[in-house]
Amino acid sequence: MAELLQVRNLKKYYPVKSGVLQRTTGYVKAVDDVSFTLHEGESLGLVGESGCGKSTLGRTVLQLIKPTAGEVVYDDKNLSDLSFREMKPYRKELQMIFQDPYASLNSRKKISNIVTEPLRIHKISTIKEREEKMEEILEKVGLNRAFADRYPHEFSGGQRQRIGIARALMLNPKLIIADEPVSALDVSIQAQVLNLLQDLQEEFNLTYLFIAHDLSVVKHISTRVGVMYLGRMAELAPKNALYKEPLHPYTQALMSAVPVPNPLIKRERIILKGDVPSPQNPPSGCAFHTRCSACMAICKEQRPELKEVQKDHFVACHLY
Amino acid sequence: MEPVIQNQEIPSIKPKQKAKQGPWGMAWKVFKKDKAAVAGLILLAIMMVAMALAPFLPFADPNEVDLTNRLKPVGTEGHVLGTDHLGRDMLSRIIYGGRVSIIVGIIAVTIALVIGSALGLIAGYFRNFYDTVIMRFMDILMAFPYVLLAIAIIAALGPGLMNTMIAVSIVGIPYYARIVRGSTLSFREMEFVLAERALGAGHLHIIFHHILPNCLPPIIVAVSLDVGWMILAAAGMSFLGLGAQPPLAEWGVMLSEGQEFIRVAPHVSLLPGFAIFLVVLALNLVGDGLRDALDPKSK
Amino acid sequence: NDSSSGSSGGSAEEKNNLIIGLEAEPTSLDAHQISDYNSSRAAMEIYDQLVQFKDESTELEPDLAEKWDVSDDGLEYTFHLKKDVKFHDGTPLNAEAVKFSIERQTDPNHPFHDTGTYAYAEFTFGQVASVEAVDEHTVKITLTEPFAPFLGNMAMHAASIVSPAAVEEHGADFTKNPVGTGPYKFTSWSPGVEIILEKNDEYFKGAPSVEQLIFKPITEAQTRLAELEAGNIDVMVNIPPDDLERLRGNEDITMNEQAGMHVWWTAFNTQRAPFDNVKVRQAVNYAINKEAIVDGILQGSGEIANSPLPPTVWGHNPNVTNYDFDLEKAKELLAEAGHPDGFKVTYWVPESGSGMQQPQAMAAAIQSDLAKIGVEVEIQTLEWGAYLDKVFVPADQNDMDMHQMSWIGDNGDPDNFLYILFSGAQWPTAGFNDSYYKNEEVDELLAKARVTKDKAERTKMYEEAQEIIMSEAPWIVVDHEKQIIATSSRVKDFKLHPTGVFRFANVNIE
Amino acid sequence: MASYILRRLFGLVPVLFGVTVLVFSIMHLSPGDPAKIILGPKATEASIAKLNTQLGLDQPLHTQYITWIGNVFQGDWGRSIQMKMEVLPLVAERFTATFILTLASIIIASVFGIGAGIISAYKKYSWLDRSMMFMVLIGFCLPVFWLGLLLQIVFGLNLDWLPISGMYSAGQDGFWDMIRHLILPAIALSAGAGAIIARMTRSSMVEVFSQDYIRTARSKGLKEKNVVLIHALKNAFIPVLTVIGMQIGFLLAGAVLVEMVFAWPGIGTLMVNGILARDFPLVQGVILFVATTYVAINLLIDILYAIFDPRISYK
Amino acid sequence: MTALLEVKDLEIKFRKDKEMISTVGEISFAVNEGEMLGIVGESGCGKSVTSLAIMGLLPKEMSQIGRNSDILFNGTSLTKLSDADYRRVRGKDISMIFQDPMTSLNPVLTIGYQMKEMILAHEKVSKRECWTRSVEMLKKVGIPRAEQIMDEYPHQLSGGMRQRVMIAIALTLQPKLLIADEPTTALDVTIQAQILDLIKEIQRESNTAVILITHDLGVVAEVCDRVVVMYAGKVVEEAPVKELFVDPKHPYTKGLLGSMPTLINDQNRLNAIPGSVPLPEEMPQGCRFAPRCSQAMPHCYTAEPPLVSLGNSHATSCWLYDKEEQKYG
Ligand SMILES: Nc1ncnc2c1ncn2[C@@H]1O[C@H](COP(=O)(O)OP(=O)(O)OP(=O)(O)O)[C@@H](O)[C@H]1O
Ligand SMILES: Nc1ncnc2c1ncn2[C@@H]1O[C@H](COP(=O)(O)OP(=O)(O)OP(=O)(O)O)[C@@H](O)[C@H]1O
Ligand SMILES: [Mg+2]
Ligand SMILES: [Mg+2]
Repeated sequence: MAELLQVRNLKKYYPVKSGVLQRTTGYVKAVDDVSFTLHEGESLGLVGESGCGKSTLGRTVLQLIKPTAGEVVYDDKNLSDLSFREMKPYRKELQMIFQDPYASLNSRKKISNIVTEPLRIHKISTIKEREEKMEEILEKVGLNRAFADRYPHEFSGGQRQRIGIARALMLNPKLIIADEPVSALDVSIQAQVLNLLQDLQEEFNLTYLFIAHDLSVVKHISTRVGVMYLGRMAELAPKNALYKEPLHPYTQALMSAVPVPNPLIKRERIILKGDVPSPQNPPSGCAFHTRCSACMAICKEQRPELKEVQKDHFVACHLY
Repeated sequence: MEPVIQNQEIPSIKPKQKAKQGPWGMAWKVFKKDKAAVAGLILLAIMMVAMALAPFLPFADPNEVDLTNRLKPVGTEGHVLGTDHLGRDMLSRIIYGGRVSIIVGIIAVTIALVIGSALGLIAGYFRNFYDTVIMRFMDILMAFPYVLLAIAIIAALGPGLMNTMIAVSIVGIPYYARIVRGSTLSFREMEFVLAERALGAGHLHIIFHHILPNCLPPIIVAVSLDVGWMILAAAGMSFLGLGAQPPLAEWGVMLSEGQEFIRVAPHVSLLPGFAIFLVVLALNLVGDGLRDALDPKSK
Repeated sequence: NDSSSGSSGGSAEEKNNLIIGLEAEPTSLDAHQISDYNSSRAAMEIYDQLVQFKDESTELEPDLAEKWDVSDDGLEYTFHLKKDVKFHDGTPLNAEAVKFSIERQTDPNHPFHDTGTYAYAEFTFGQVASVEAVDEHTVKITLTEPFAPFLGNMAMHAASIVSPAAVEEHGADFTKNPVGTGPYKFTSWSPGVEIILEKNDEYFKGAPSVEQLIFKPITEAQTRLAELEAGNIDVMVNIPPDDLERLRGNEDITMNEQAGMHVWWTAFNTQRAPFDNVKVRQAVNYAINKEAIVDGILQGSGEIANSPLPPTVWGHNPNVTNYDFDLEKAKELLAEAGHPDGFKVTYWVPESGSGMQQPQAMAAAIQSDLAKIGVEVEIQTLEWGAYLDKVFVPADQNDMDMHQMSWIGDNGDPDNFLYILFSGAQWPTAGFNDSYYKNEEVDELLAKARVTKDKAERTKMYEEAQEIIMSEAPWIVVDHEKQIIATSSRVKDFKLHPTGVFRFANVNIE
Repeated sequence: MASYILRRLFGLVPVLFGVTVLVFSIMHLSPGDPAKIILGPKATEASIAKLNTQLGLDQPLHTQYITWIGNVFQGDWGRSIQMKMEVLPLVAERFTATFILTLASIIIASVFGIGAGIISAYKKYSWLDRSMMFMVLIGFCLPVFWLGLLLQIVFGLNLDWLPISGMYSAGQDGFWDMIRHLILPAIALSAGAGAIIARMTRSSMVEVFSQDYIRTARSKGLKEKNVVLIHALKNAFIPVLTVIGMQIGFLLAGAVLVEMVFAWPGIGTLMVNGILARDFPLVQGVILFVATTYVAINLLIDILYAIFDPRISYK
Repeated sequence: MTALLEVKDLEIKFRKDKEMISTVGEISFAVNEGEMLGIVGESGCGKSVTSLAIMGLLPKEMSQIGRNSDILFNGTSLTKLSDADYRRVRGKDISMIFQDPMTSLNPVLTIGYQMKEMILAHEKVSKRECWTRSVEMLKKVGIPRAEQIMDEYPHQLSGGMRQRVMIAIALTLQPKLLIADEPTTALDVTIQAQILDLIKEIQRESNTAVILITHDLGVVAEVCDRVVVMYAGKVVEEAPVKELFVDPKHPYTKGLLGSMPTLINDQNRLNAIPGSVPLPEEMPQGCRFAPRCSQAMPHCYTAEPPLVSLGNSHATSCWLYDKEEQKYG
């Protein structure tokens, strides 16, 4: 598969200000040296607990937030070097679906307005063509075109998420970054949206960077999965390899914590001690060592690099 | 490929199927249901019509001085609402005064609103340097006693309605800037704004099409009170002797002139006061109704 | 501590004091720096002058000076001071103190010149060439030119004699630590609250009977009125005209009225069309119903004027051309002047101002009157400070057609009205001739009257001048404001003075 | 916290600097000449020029500003042109009166406003709520000078319960005497602010009543009194506090009208007369005083936030 | 076992414009002493309002309980209690944990205050004792540094900690019934596992009955004894937990199970239930699930199915299982 986008050593540090003059005294290392490649047509799932930097990663890739360091290479261009204006043509190809189906639609705009907005912004096609395109796409995502004259609040969460998806599809993008697109939805609706995303991927040969915190969802939709912990990639592997044999102790704990809807299966659960540490001052060495049951002396001092321990299976842990 | 959703959803939208309507048409539909707001609108409409048509209606000349008929009480024959200290007919002065006062209120609020909102939007949206500079300047204006600001402006430009209006509207600017900046700061972090940026929308587009409309509700509430406030502030200026030019009837001037006769003829100041109250009341009712009506959720 | 005295105030307790409600806060108690009524009313009981006005008139009588001589050329005035008069601080009154008091104001090199700003120095001592202390009790003042009204000036507040020792001690703060020789001495001043004066038991004309004078600034007329009616203040100034009637019917209150040395007018710009035409000016004069203004708006608190010089000042001519209300005549004159259908003019009016009475209401009345003869008047209002700036400009810069103004004579001399207001030499910015009136004959009469010693002769000249002026109608002269002071009825022997200054030395309280 | 306060104090410098520049420019650039006003229409040109030199007004504007601001820093605020007194002690004394009046009215406005707001919010959409909000509108619309005169006539003159005007009875200066004098003007001044506070309290309380933690508090079996006055009010108070802060500024400046009506010896009349007489040092001094107080009060309010809202930490 | 709480024909109506619209329609279920009952269902199906109705906390001016409805607690009817009596039940006999620990604690009051007021509202005890009991409780739910945390504010704690505090508060007075309304939805999986463990442990220890409301069937499977499945304001199925997962009866329950991606089995496509939950004001006639049901019969669109007992304390409300209906069908 061809490489579509490369992320190299991406970092995003949010400054923390304090002191009399509000000098920057520290940083929240929301994304700390993350690299990966996206291949055309694949979907890379990204999981991790709340606050580990998933959204920040997604947003920096799209240059919605300027990265502190690192490169995002697309179409042989480093996107981070582009200005706000120069970035505009690329935005047609790189789209985003947001986590919150309520907040991501302007509640004062009609659906027709929201969905045709991308065409208007890029000054593509006539008003009539826009209407046609809108109807076509609405149909694709399973919305009746009679809905076009309504406001977002008249829709259920699942329907709104479809509207968000429709908006992202309007410009025929190549890559869609989906930031927890189903987290706010009920299971039955979640299933509809996941199916829809899969269908669309097939039809348009889309590439997904799919962010979620639910391992089962990620497993369902992705071909490869990355596990993040405190701004770093802990493990990155093809789906089957990862779920069959998770290597990182964190991935193992995460998997065992997912409740399984089958009361007959009694699993050995790894219950992690304590909370996720603050990203403002992450533990030294391996960020996970404070909660890790296999913690060794070296873990507290040295930060493990992401290594390829099996084919295409990367892990950042001193155990390997 | 097939749409994922089957037709079952469609029957459920039937009852809502309606003719295409602009947002204002929709707003009107909601507005109509709010009895208080409609009452306010009717009150406002009656006043507006009376004022607009005043020259064609059989009112006395508001400026005709009749020193032999001074300070006649309410109910005097020929002067339903009595006369003022120059024997002018109160009823027609209230009507003609309203024309001026309401325009003063509206223009003053508009100036404050436009400038204040623009500054608030810039400060809130672009933050950093713009925010610091603009809000510091707003702080300066706010820390500056408003009465002085107004007097000074009037002293500089000369008294008269126009300048009073400018003076009181400048006083209002920082308040609108604050309100709008606050809303802007919170909306600019909302995902729908982020979504616009992800689509490649420019700053102006985002500001005018997405942030500003969302700032409307607090603005509407503020405006509905401030029109009254501006009229009262102008009255305060008149009390200090810096208001409209005589013999122009203007509620603020009438109110402050009238207080000299509070013992002998209270109606001279009471009536314009009451008129101001009616306008504030009506605007408030309409403002609250409008705020709800413009919210697509309130249906 | 008990607060029951609060609302019932001082008078109920029958303390031997007087509470005076002033219109505004006095700005200074230093007689030399006074430029407004409120200050002079609060301060003048602290001081004496060499000469003083008689009660209820502008005739002069001795005060600190026992007697005085004037040289034949009218250039040298020699004053013989009373002996054994002491300032409140115990220092003696002597010739040096008089010299000090005058030179402090006039001599920029005087060591205490920079202890204040002297608004009236120029007016009062403009003709003074030198002051000489001949001996302990004799002062000789030399003038640069003969000047008949000079003696009257010596009765004014700027001519008060202050204690040099006190000025030396307090410097610029003398203004709030005033020391003079007067019937009352200064006790305390809490700004915005009150000024308290106490009787001077050693007063050389005998101690007054009222123990204490308390001056309170109460800006709002209705408030001042309420305080008076509640019995909390004993003396009230500036009564709103419409409340006069009620007060007159109140037994607890005595009304004291007297025509003042005041005149209120509307000036025409006589150098500009259309008011450069005498007929137009006369026509407008006939169109004004002064009676309605005085009876209606002023509720009788003014007296209809027929000459710029008030009847209370000697030299007043009651027989000048009279512009009684007559619309027909007005229209006729207007037609004769070539304006049968009237014209349009601007009328400038201040928001307020000392002596301006009810500027806006009066303007509205005049506007309404003129509308009846087809003259369309557009009123323009200005705040007082800016207004003065607008009015007093050279004739070629003046773009006003009509404007209001008023004048209060200080020294009781007709010169103080007529020369200043109508002499061609007094066009702004040199002086106060705000209508840019110029008449050779009048100029000559007024200039001559200034240097003539004989009063009868002067009277004749002034009468003649008034006649000419009134026939040419550079003004609409409307009224002379009456001084109306309300006192609580327990105040006895209170006498008004045409200069507007209060005199409490002879007042008694029941 | 200390460092926060320090930082905020730093932040005040440009604001106050801006205020001085603004007041200086406004005063000096508006038409009108103090010498002419003091000397009156009778003044000659020469004497006006002389006085201008004496007052230093013949210097170029920037020189005048630098001289003035330099002196202010050294504690010399100049001498009032009109009042002839030193500005600093004069303004300080008069300002105390204004401050007392403002404080009393903001207390009255807050007590009544917050009380009415709570009741209205708790009984949302009831007739009580509606009539309360109607009263609030009336309060908002009452011109202070008019209300002031009315109070004087009714409570001072006719009923004779309270003194009509002034801060003290003639020749006295007792504390209780002052309090009695304070009541009417404070009420007159508080009407508008009270109305605004009431509205803000209502909307803020309505918002808080819909929050999850109110439900939690009720689920614990707390008495309604505790739910409303502790759980709800403490949260709703924060936006109300902002409004109170803004109103203090407004009252400080707006006290002018009430002070004139009640002959209250505050900065009001001083300021208005000062402006009208172009008394530059006096007006500049008054403004500097008021502005400093305003920013200080707002600083204080920001610090109060931290007390009411522990989430705001000024570390 | 005796039923601790019995909900009988509970109908809840909300005011919409001028009408009262029924959001929860005549549901019945019971909770036994010491039992953990799970209530599952999609968002908006009425789980929370049902629990609020039990607590007597429905907004009075906006809502109303059906005339035939009754809620019996230990045999006494809660719906007939006066406000003051109801207040005494809340917190003491029945207490509740809410969904979002971030918003359910008062942000401006200390943890200590929020714990102590609970005790003081129901018992006359000294401040000291309040404090000791609170600290003890905090320790019991596994909060480190309990003494210090008493003086801290909610924002200083992480989400998991806050939820522990909520649990501690709810359990302070050892209520007989604990209602946990989606107590872990807002938390991460690793923290969710901790909290569920805690609830389970406490329930076992103190024999408190628990109603666990959730939309996650996985959670139910892991901790509950019995399950009630709700759909659009109705109970559609009720069964012991194993029964339900092994042999779900109602098409909705089946659909739900089919919609879930799981770690265990690999499906290429999920079996999504088409359509979405109807709005309360647009409730379909007959079976509320019929419009989305693949097995719907004409009859389903007109008549509401009764709750049919299938033995083994398994019951469902579907015409497919109604004996009578099958006979005719
Ligand atoms: N604008 C910002 N300024 C400062 N810190 C931020 C900002 N945005 C995010 N952070 C911090 O960066 C870290 C990562 O945030 P991010 O939103 O990327 O996490 P996430 O993995 O998407 O979490 P969630 O699952 O809750 O969405 C968090 O600790 C967050 O507090
Ligand atoms: N205060 C209220 N006013 C009007 N309707 C309400 C109110 N509270 C709840 N409802 C309605 O009652 C229905 C049930 O809501 P409820 O909160 O019980 O759902 P839920 O099952 O708890 O959903 P979730 O999983 O989202 O918490 C919803 O349709 C909701 O719209
Ligand atoms: Mg995120
Ligand atoms: Mg719920």
